[in-house]
Amino acid sequence: MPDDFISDIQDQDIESRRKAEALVIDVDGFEGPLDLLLTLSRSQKVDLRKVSILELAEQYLVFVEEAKRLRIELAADYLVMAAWLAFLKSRLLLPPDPTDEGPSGEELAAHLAFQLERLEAMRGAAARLMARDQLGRDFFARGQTEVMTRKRTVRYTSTLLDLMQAYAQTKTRDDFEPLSLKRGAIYTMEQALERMKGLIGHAMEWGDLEQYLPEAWRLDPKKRRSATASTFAAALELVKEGKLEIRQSDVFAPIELRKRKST
Amino acid sequence: MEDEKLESLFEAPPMAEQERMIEAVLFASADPLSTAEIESRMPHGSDVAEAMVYVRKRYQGRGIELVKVGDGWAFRTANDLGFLMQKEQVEYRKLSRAAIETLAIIAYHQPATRAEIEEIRGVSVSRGTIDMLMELGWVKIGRRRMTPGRPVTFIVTQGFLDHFGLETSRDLPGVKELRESGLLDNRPAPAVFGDDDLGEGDQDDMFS
Amino acid sequence: MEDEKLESLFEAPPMAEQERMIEAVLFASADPLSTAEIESRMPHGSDVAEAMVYVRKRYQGRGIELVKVGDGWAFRTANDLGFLMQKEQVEYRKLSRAAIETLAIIAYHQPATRAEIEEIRGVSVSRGTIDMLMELGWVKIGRRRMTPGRPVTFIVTQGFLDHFGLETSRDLPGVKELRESGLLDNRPAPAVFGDDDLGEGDQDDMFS
Repeated sequence: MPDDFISDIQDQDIESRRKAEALVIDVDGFEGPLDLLLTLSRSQKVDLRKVSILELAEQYLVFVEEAKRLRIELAADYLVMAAWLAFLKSRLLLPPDPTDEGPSGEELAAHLAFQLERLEAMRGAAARLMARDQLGRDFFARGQTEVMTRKRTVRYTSTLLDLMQAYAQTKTRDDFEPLSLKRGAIYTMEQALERMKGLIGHAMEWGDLEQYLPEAWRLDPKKRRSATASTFAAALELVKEGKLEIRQSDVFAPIELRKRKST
Repeated sequence: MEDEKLESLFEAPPMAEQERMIEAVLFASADPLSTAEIESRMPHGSDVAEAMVYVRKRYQGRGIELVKVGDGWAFRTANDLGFLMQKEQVEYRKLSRAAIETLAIIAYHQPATRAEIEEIRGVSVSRGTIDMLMELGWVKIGRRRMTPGRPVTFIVTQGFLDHFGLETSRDLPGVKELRESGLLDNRPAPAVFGDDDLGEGDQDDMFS
Repeated sequence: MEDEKLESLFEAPPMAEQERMIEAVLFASADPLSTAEIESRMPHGSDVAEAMVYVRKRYQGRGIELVKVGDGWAFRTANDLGFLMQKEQVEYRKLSRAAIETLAIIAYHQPATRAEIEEIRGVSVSRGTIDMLMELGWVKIGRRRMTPGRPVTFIVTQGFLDHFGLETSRDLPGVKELRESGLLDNRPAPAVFGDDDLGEGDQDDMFS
């Protein structure tokens, strides 16, 4: 008896695990979060118009949790949808806040229901379209071209696609070289190292890393970011070489540098 | 006076003769020809539109039928006889689900922008999907939408209608019901603060 | 008993139906078909020889006629209507790369001078290329540019818009949209571009 009981539990366990995994592994088979929601909504076995969005949000969040637990990596848009559904859920559950502007939870839920219904409708339409009789499969065009006279005119068949591709190619030629121009916003570590080597000779006192950034790189956020990273890397390099000391008093506090006192 | 003379010189052939001519012209072309194209080949004074009615009637229920495709006309074998033409069948590359859905969305919602297609499918349109539909000759670029950014729109082609045996895109299966139930409306999402931004952090924003 | 049942299961279609089938088969076939070949495609028990007599009679005097070609049968347009088919004799060709690029640049940058086209393409534009585009009726001369030398500019025509299925030249998708639709993928390595262009001469490249 106990044996049976244990094996029973194991069976159940395996089965439920398989179920969960099957759902999650299938994530590759879904065409995005809306598609997944549509699939989940079918489990409610009601007309799409009557689907409970709250329940659906719940199911989706469980799904995402389960995927996390199994360490399945979900694409970003699945997580974005999860965040949105969590938000929607809270709106649907909490009493409406009169000071809150924007659409109500019901409005948002109604739109989601509309999106699901529309996606399903387009799926159906696509299937009906493909089920139609098709040229070259079910009905046919004239199989023979007529050659009756020898008069020839040349007709050029270049399409808009050809035209666009041609243009794209001429533009791509321009685009290729400028890739190096884009490096304009990148301050290399070599540059930083060069600059630091010239400056550290005078750094007798602790000084903020920021002041080592070149003038021109301090204002533009992108440039500043690149220069900060390179200067920091260069500083580490110099510390390794024994030429510099580095310290930071606290997390996110300024990083400070000074010349290493010769021993 | 001059005109009258010219007129009589180029008197239109009798209707029966016009029918024969239309048969011949359409028969020689594998692609649909527009009424204007047919007219340009017919003798001066022909009434293509009228002759077409007779020709169409003549071929009704035959093995070859006259079908209307967009603003063009073509002879096609009758749909119920496809089984005889196994040798002529063309192998079409099997379309992906994404491609089929994208095609359907363009057909039912046209003109449709890329953003609208993505909104409906809830997933981004992969590179090459629209490209492929254009290469198949089923989708082409329509007018730009007069909204900010003036996005390009996509519409289906006569080749699409021809391939699926549709006279116009109003004959798409179920299009009337879909329209009536509001499922073809372009209903924008209710705007929630920051809702749109959730996914798309722009690089430039990140750094400022 | 068994045999009789089988027989009735595969009963030959009525003669009128056989006629329809023959019409469709001959219409769709790329080559003339012999009686035996037609028979092999038809349902069991069909009498092709007899049906053919009816089909032939039906099309007598029409714009399309059933004719014997060698030992096969084929539909042909009636001999007396050959004059309608002259326009059918069209040779289809793609534009050369030099021509399509030049055309694309004019379309995207119009009005464009020859010097501007050359600047964008990075190679000189032969006289013949622009002449050909003008002959095709896709490009015409615009206003002169009010700069030293008052160079001629080129613009695209209504004929161009018609051919490429555009409402206006503003409907051309931008570079960003081209990239999004994947049209900038599959691009050859830059080195290949360079080499290619160096070799491209004047006139000759038009039809390459």
